[in-house]
Amino acid sequence: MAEVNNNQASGAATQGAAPGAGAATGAPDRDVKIVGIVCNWCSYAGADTAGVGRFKQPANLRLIRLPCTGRIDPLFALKAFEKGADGVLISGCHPGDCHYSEGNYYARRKFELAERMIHHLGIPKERFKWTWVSASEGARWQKVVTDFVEGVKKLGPREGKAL
Amino acid sequence: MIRYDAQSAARTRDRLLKEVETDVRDCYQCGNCSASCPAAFTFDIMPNQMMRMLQVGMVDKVLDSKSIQLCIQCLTCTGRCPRNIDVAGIFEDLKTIAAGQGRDVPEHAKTFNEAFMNAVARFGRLPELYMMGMFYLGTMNPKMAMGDAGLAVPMLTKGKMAIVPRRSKGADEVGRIYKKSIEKAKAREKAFTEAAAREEAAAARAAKAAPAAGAHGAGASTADETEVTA
Amino acid sequence: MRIGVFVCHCGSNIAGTVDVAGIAKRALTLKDVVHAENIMYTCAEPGQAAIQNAIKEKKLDRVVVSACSPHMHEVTFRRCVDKAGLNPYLFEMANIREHCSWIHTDMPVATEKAWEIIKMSVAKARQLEPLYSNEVEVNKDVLVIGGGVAGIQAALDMADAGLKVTIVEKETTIGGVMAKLDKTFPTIDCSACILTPRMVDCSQHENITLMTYSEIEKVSGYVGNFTVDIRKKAAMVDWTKCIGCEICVQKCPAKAPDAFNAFLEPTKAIYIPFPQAVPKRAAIQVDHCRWFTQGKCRVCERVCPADAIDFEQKDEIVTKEFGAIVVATGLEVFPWEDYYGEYGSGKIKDVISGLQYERMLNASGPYGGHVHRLSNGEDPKTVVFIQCVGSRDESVNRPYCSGVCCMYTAKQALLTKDHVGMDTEVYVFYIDIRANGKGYEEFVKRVQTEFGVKYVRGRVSKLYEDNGKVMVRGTDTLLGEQVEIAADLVVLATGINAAPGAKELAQKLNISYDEFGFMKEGHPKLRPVETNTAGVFLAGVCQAPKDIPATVAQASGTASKVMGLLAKDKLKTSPMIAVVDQKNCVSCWKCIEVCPFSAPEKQELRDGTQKSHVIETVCQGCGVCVATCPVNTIALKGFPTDAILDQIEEVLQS
Amino acid sequence: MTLAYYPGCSLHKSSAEYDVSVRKVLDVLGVEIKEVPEWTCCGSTPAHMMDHLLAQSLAARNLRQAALVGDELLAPCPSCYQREKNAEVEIHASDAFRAEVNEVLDKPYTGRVTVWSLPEYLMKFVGEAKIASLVKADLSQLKVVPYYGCLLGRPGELTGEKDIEQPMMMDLLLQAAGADVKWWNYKTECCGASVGMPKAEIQRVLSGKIIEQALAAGAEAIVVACPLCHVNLDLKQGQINKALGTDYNVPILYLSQVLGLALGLSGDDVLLRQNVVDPTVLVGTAIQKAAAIRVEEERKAAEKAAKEAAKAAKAAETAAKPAAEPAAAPAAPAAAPTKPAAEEAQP
Repeated sequence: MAEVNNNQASGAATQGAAPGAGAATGAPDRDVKIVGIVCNWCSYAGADTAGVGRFKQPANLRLIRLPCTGRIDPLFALKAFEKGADGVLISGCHPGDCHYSEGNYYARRKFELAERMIHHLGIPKERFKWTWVSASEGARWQKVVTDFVEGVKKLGPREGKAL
Repeated sequence: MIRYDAQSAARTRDRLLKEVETDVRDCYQCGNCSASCPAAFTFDIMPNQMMRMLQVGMVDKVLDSKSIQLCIQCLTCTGRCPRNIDVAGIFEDLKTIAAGQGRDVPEHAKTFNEAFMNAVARFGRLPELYMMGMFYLGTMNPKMAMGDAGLAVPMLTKGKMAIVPRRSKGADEVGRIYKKSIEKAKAREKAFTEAAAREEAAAARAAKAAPAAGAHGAGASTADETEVTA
Repeated sequence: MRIGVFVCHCGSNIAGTVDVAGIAKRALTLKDVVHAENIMYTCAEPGQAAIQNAIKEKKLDRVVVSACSPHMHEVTFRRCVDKAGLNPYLFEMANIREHCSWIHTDMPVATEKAWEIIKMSVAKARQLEPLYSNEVEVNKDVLVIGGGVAGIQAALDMADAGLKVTIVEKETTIGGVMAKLDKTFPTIDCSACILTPRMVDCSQHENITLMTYSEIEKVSGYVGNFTVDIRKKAAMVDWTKCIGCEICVQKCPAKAPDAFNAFLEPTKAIYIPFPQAVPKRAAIQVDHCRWFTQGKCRVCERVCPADAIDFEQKDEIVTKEFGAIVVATGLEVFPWEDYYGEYGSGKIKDVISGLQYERMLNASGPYGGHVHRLSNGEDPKTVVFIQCVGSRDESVNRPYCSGVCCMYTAKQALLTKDHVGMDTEVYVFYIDIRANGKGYEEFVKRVQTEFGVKYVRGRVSKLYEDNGKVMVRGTDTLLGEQVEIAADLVVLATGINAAPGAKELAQKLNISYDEFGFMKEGHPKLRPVETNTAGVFLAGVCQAPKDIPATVAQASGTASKVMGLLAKDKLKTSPMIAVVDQKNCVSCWKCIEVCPFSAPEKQELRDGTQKSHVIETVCQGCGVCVATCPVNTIALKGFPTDAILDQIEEVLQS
Repeated sequence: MTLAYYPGCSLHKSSAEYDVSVRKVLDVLGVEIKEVPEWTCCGSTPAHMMDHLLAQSLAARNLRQAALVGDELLAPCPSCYQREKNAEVEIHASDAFRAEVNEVLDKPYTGRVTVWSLPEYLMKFVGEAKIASLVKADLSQLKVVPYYGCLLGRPGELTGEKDIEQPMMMDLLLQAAGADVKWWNYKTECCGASVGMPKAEIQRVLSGKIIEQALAAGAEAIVVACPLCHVNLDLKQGQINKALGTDYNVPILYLSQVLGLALGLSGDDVLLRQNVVDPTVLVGTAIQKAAAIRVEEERKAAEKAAKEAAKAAKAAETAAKPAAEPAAAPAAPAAAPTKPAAEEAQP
């Protein structure tokens, strides 16, 4: 019988577990708050897949579910920034995979514009991201969220709500 | 009976993740690395067994093995690993660790490397004959030398070898590079081993101190549990 | 307004990392919330009862259940509140499991996040209005895409139940991969003996229409009312005349690759895949036909007794209506030659794929079942099988287990001894043996003991030729030694790829698929044969690699699901669709331009003006028009803009 | 643009024939090169076996020197190529690491030099087409297998080789040069590399296997692009024979030597005499054979053309008699073109 000494291992496991935790408890000043708007069929389901797979993520994201990215009005993002969001993440189905066949194409055009608009309003582009995550891409969702949150954290909380 | 040491396993794993960007936990023991390895027939430990030892923390055994010294860095194992583990990278890193820790490694690999680098450090470029000479002196093994002495004839007649090596410009800088980076390496290893020692001491103390309680496997409690099973 | 909030423990799934009791209490502090409680399992009978009681006793007019993902239980709870007399669309779900408790470990952090998710849901609930769904007629015909064993099984089950079924198959015959197999594990009964009768049943069944040598061109519509364009590829043979006598095949002078026989030997430019083909009809591979490539020949035309050859034939598009679609597109064998240079990239004659070996073993295959070396025709003395070629191998981007290779290799190893003789040396290089089916493990044991097949635990890293033999260089990881075997024949246990074109088809059907092209089921446990598009179902390997028993079982499951759906004469449509407030409509028709389903139409009002109007039964509720309308006069029921804005405010208030 | 050229220690001395033939071939192909000023050893295998920073710094020093010439660096020795490429990739990817390296260097490396191996460079910047168009000598009777060894292809992420098990660069270049290239499945098996000194038996077994496989594939010579492989297969072929009881006498040619010969350079130009296993006889006979075959084919073609001309003439005669003579006249030239056509067929 092999004697097992795995305190370090389990220690490491729990430690590496929740980057969100460290961020929330650790940071002295306000932790960043990020609004996510996702489509019901791909990215929301992708976030579900990530959850089912226990893919740990930072806890700074709050999701709003819409049927399709095509339903998303860029003004939603502006509203979020106006209300003081530190970042806005938008995600839908990969091009070609839209549950409504072409909603995400219309969305893409809008977001490309929105990206510039937001930049012109003096908000660094690192605070706004739109991407595609499919229902089966739990790991990708984890990466998208983690990377984006890390990026926004680097910039820190936005000072003042006004645009 | 072997003793699994998750502590040193975790330590080495993290280090390999940093230095080679590869995780030994990915290995599922298919043995492709061992099958691919052209030098394995001279190894004391098969590459796939090395991966296993790293997984369970038998790090000293690995660092003292002939295998890491006899690896010829042909990268076949890395190229064919179905789990995309950089096996050769791990071997390379372990070899540098062993070197940095000044371990007394088996085979003549160390002698060869040092003969080589000293020659380069001195002349800037590799003076082959000189290096071979130093190497065979280092091995204190005249038989080996004789084995290759035969080569000297064709090499000289074919003008493949200079008897008297010349120092090239930039040799001084090479010398400095060699000196500086080896010092850094030695320092790094020292720091690493000391940190490891501290960690283990701390863990040991914790194991004694804490009572066997707490669900989420806080280090101490599990350590206690294992003592019960042991 | 009277809102009730119900926070689920989900055992420890949520309660383990979220202080459910705490947030239930806090919820009472929210505006309009008159009732809040935490329940061990909200979805369970007592949980649902508690919700229904609260609705009645506390006169709730909005319900927020804070538990798992709406993809999991939204339907459940809509039904639940409906029973209690509350309009099902006055219900909102807060996902604090998949999106919170399962991805965080720190209790305070998770609890705070869960709390905000609930606040957002309550904010949305305030904006909800009662909705009422419509009903549409249901077309009861079913389309089955793919004529392999999965498609055949599903089609027969449904046809027997009285549904009209059309099978669309891209090859000239149905049967799929199973028709190519020699025997099946673990019973060693003959594959053809099981399958061919079923194939014949399909062709003779009054309720089944076969459309072979055809492919799906375009799919539109929605559950109960799909419209599908099917391309009938030109076979250059008039199948109404062709009698499958094979004279043309015998006389055709032009050789062509034989996909059915895994390219072991060539077939003719005009071909019939195999004798038991259904339908047994000839087709011409034009890029190998002398008439099409060189402008001379026409031998087939001369010899055809039925005068069926038609060199002018063109593809034709057939449009059909269906109520449901079953996808059963199956697999393609992993094309190992493009990935395994170390195994010779297919340049070593005596290294063949598992399917090629199947054809070699098959009595009706190109060699009449004679196992031999392709290099010199001799019987092999030593045969080596290599497992996991294109499976569990991230270096070729195939991390998944193909699920069947362990077993078919064991079967082929046994058949080798059977065909060539018990004295044949047979080795199997394996990493792990996956034998988790009924009688599978016992079968593998028989192969190892009774038939003396030698299993070697380790992978093979290199194959190369050496004086007439194929040298197999591997390891025996149990001994920690390298091994080299001089083999006469090497069979690779090639893994499973999704069928070519699977992704494109999935896109036409608007269903999800993974990076390997396997299609995504509605839920791995609860909706294993449904997809996230109502009316589209899955059967067989198109969903994930599986063996014949599992495939057939799934196909029957799918059939019963379709029957369930089509048992109704009318279907309720989702009321969460777009509506135009016509008084502000400026008749710019942008909505008509952008709608993927052409749901908006121009409607003539009494005053003669034209305004936009959304046809309820056509609208799928994506909301593209809503976001496009320049005067914001289109609303998406169930997702009111104010609800979205309120959610945003709620998040950022704190 | 001038190509920075890094010979490295081996080419500089023990593998002069590689160095010289590479320079000559590049000259014929019109590639202008300049040796890296004050280059020093890349560190080779020993350096990265001792310390990572040491290895990358030694390599970085040469990148720094190369930058004085230009941004493209050719390192014909795969071992040097591998070290320099390694440093290039890691340093260009991380400024932090660049800083770490510059700490060790006397003068910092601030450039962005890209490192190329010989086959890689020829494929990317010269191309098979151009080589084929400049071929002078007919090597169609020279049966060879290209031996890539370890470091030209592996690891793919570093070298950009798409198929590390079946690389094709050397095959294609040799085919462009008109050689008879045999397929074998031993292109990338290791020859023993630098372990030849500390652990000779490994190298002898491995190198022996390679020669055996080459012969089995029907080759008469092995083409390499690596001085170390060359030493192991050529210089040490005697030792291999002694150790394995074989009597191999297989010439080991450098890629650049074969290309040079094809491009019309003489055996002396590419220093064939420097090879320990003498290739001159094999190469000589191969070229003679090819010439003989060509002559024979030309003769056949001429005969055939003559016959056809005659036939045509006859046909014309029989066709339009009695007044046949004028008809015959056009028939003959009509047949004539077949002859030069036949000649064109010979490269």
